[in-house]
Amino acid sequence: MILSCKDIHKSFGGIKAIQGCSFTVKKNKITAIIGPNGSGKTTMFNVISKLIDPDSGTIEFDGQDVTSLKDYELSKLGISRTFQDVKLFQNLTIREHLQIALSDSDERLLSNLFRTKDVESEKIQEVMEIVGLDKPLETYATDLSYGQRKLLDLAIGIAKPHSLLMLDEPVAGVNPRLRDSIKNILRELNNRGESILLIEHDMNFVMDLVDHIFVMDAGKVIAEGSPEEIQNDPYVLAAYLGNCGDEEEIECWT
Amino acid sequence: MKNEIKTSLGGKTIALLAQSIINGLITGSIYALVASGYSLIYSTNNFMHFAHGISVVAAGYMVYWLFSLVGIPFYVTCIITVILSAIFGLAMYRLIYLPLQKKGASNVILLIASIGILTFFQNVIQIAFGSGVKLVGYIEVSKGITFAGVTMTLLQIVILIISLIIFILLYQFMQKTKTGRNMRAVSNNSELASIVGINHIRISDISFLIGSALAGVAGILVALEQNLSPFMGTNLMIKGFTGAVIGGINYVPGSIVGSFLLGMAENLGILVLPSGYKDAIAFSMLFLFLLFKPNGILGKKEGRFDK
Amino acid sequence: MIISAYQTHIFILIFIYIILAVSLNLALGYTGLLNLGHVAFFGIGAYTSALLAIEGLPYIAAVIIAGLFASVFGYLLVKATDKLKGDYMAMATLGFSFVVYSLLLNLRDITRGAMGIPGIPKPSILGLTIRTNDQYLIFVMAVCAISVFIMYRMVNSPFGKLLEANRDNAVNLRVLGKNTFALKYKAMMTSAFFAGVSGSLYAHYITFIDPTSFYIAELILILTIVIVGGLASIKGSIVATIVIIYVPEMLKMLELPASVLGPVRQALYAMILIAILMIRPRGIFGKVDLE
Amino acid sequence: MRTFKVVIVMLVIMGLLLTAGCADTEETTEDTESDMIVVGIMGPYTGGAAEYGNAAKDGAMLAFNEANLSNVEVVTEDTKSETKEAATAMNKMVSVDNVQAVVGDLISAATLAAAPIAEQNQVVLISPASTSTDVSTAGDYIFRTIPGDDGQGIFAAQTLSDAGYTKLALLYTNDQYGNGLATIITDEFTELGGEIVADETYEAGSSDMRTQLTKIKDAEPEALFIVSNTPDSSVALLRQVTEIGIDADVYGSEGLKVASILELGDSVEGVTITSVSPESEEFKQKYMEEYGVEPPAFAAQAYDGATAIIMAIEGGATTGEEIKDALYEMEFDGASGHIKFDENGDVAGGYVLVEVQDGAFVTLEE
Repeated sequence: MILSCKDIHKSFGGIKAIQGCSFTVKKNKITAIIGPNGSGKTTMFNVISKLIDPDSGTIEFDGQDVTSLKDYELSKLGISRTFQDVKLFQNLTIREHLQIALSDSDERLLSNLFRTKDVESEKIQEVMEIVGLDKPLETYATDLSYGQRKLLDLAIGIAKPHSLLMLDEPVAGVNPRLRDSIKNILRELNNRGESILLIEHDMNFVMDLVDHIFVMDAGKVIAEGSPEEIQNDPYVLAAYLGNCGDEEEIECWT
Repeated sequence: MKNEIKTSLGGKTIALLAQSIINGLITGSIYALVASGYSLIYSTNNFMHFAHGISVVAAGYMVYWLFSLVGIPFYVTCIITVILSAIFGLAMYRLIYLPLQKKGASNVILLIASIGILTFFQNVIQIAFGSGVKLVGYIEVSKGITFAGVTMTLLQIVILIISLIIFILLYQFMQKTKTGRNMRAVSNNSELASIVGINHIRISDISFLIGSALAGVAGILVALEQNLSPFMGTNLMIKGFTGAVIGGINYVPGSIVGSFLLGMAENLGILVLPSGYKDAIAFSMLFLFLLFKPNGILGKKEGRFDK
Repeated sequence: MIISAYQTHIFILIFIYIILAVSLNLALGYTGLLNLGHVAFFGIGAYTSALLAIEGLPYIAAVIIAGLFASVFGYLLVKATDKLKGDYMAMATLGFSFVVYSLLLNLRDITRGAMGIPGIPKPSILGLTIRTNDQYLIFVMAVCAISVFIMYRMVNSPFGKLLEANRDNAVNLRVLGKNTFALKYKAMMTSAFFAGVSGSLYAHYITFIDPTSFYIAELILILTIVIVGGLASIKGSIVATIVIIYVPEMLKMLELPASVLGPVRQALYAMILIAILMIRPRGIFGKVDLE
Repeated sequence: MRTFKVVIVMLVIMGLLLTAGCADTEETTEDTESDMIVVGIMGPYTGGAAEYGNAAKDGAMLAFNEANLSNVEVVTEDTKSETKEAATAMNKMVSVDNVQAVVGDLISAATLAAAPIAEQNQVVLISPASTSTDVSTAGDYIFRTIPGDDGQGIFAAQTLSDAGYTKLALLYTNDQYGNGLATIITDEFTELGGEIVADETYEAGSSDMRTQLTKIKDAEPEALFIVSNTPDSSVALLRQVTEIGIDADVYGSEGLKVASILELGDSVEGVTITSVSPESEEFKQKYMEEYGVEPPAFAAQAYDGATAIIMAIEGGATTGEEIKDALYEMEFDGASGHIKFDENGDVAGGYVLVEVQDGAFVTLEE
């Protein structure tokens, strides 16, 4: 067990975004949260990474209660995450992005004044190879295509020291070829022993990739289980898939 | 006899307090006239149009020129001034701000450009009219009307009434007309507004037209109530801006309320503090409001990062 | 000396303003803090240093305390405005400038209020007293070189890249485990420190200061320098300082009728400023945009 | 590497500017070879105090045009009432134009900022308007043709006390001039047995003093003394004195003596100004002939400052040092009164009361 959330509540003004959400993520497994838009998946992600403070509930990471930590403190403990809408640092190069992700000493002002910056090049090469981003390291983030930015974001997530990798819709808006290669990257990472938690609303993408699925709707977990169990869960089907007519059941979530 | 009327109130008399409240209202109405146009422009364009101050001054000088020098009847002068002010504001937008925006200039650049415009016209006015103080002289200076221990001139009463009428009209316009609703839509969420097909440039045009016309009205009243000097724009702008922020810079009725509050706070504040602190009171309010209530009293919630 | 006293004077001002502009660019351009309170740091530095030196403190101590005192205010300002979005941060820091100005004006027991502080002693370093302007020029040049070098190293170090990352996307940086608040206050404190130092250089050069020297006109000047030079460009700030300080001086060489000389020059200056912005809306060397 | 390039770029630009600057100085050295003596005039020609600045400039120009010396050239510089601009203008005139003497600045702060430069370069600086007591001790080369704050303050307090007032209200601009003068009046007036019942300030250039005036009205003073040095504030506050309905007699300092206030008509009738001794009739005539208006404040003082320099030059002085020495020796009846500089470069000056009567400034006979 690497992460467990218990009874998380969060509302914005009058809108209850999360209403008593609990789930756990196991070590060395790929876990997915699925659910329709507006079901609170991304909010839940933001709560876990502490960008948003929950109104109530507890979050445990690696056996430690992290509910009251700040976002960057939690991140330092070993959570790495990406965003659905990739927002990189527009005016930095690929190399600088990865250096920021890898470095743990760059926050010191004085000791950095006279340091040369090229120290992490081996690790940078390694990550670039994992994600297969074939671009010169001096390329600015603004000069990358959408797909390349998705890859760079993934590379940053991998490069950052972590024990849990959280991916918010890693294949949203990318072409099928890139989608497959991202799927392979995730498999490869999992084989190396990574624990991954991802959000996805495309069921097809997760079915043959993940070990465990949580289904969210209206701020609650309504079902969980292996991909097969979820696919055959009559409750999920009846309550959600059923509403969309017979064909294109899954697509209607997008 | 005089001593009988006075009732002690913490060392101050009620008459003093009442007069200060009235003073605050008069000051506030001038601030509000500047602030309303300013915040109208800010709410739809999201940059600080400091040259708004020069619109007010230019309008004042226009009155001086047309009425006092050329001799055009006063009411005709007023109408011409308001129209020319509106065109002046539109010209600033079309000739300076819009081309800059099209070239991708950020809001800070626009702020600097607006200061450039302010400086330029201040000096043009000085070249044209000289550095001396000008008086329009439409109304003879005389002792105000005293009522229940409070003194006010007729002009000040007129100014208060005119500001009220304008604010009501402005509010009606923003709430009831299609253009007004579109303007509010842009100020709420300009991206969404452009998705639903609201032409942002047209809205900006209109906000500059109306905002600057308001500046024109402010200029006329300032010219009558105070006097004109080429460099008064900066001061007016700072106070108008402060009032707008206090009330909610993004919301016109808010900025009007804020301006009155500022006028009151300044004038009541120096009853207690030495009068040298008048500006300090205004600026401290500006600072504290931004720290603790950045959206002002009535403004929409957007000043802080959501957490 | 090979250059005239006037040139010396202009160069001294240029070097002082280079420190001021580059330090503002550190906060505004590199870190993305829309700080319009920089002129307040400048004033705090000038007053602190002047008052301490008049009290008899050695110059070196006075200038360092001036810088540190300004940076304490830098910390407080970041702390206070941390939660504010761009435009609102700009307005709040502008308010801070105004408040500091009002305080300089009204705390008469300390600052002599509007009377200003005349007769600020010229600096004396390790027994060497700077008497002439030529000596002062060498002194400010050295201080300027050291200050700009430190800030240049800073923005090009890994720490500097974090500042730029913070400007571009603070949320992303936090989930990468970086304490963005700490970054911001470190940047602001450094920025304020150098602003304080340049304030001290200014006070001991002109030898007379009063609150009006640290008000809107000055704020507009340094903001203009940074914007015209380009955000996040030290080179830009340096070049723009030279341009912006020199243009009005060049205009003094124009033969104008005495009656309109002041306003015509200023109007021309404003036109040149707008023209530069029209031609290069991101400043001379700017690549970066703020939201 | 990039720092290096930046420094190179910087040095190249500076080098270019430097040559331009040197070229300028060479030209002026040629001028001096042909025995031209350059005299400067500086003051605020833009900004809130511009009206006074222009008046002083006109006054000084009048003197130079009259004297029409073939070996004197006049340059003017705008200082915008800013200390840095004053220092810059002074430096520019000293080294580019090679001036030997300067008439200026008006605002004390600006004069104090320019003074060290004048002193160091041995250039005479004569201010027609800076009344701060700090100016007395600013240096040997620093003169003024207007008496300091203490003189006017003592005179004002004396006048008010002699007129039988015991309750005085003060309203003054929150700057060097206002604070300086108000302090002296307060000290002196209380010493003479009077009482300051209200002590109010306003920001220079602001135009809303109603609450200050309301407080004053409430304090029920017998007389109100106003210290103002920006015309827009002067006009605004005199107007508001009437509107608020203050019964006290209104007095004011030098700065109120500006043409703009006369436009207020009846409401300024009877306002009494403690003015440095009036400009001579002769000067008044000349000024009106030339500029079509009555000489505003500081015009006569600037005229006298210029005259003193002209007299020194006519007496054979060519350098700043010689002019300075000549100034300490000279004594003459100028447009603003008897001019004799004491060891601080100050003039004793006489004061008179000027009252607004029938829309004009009328000097009251002692």
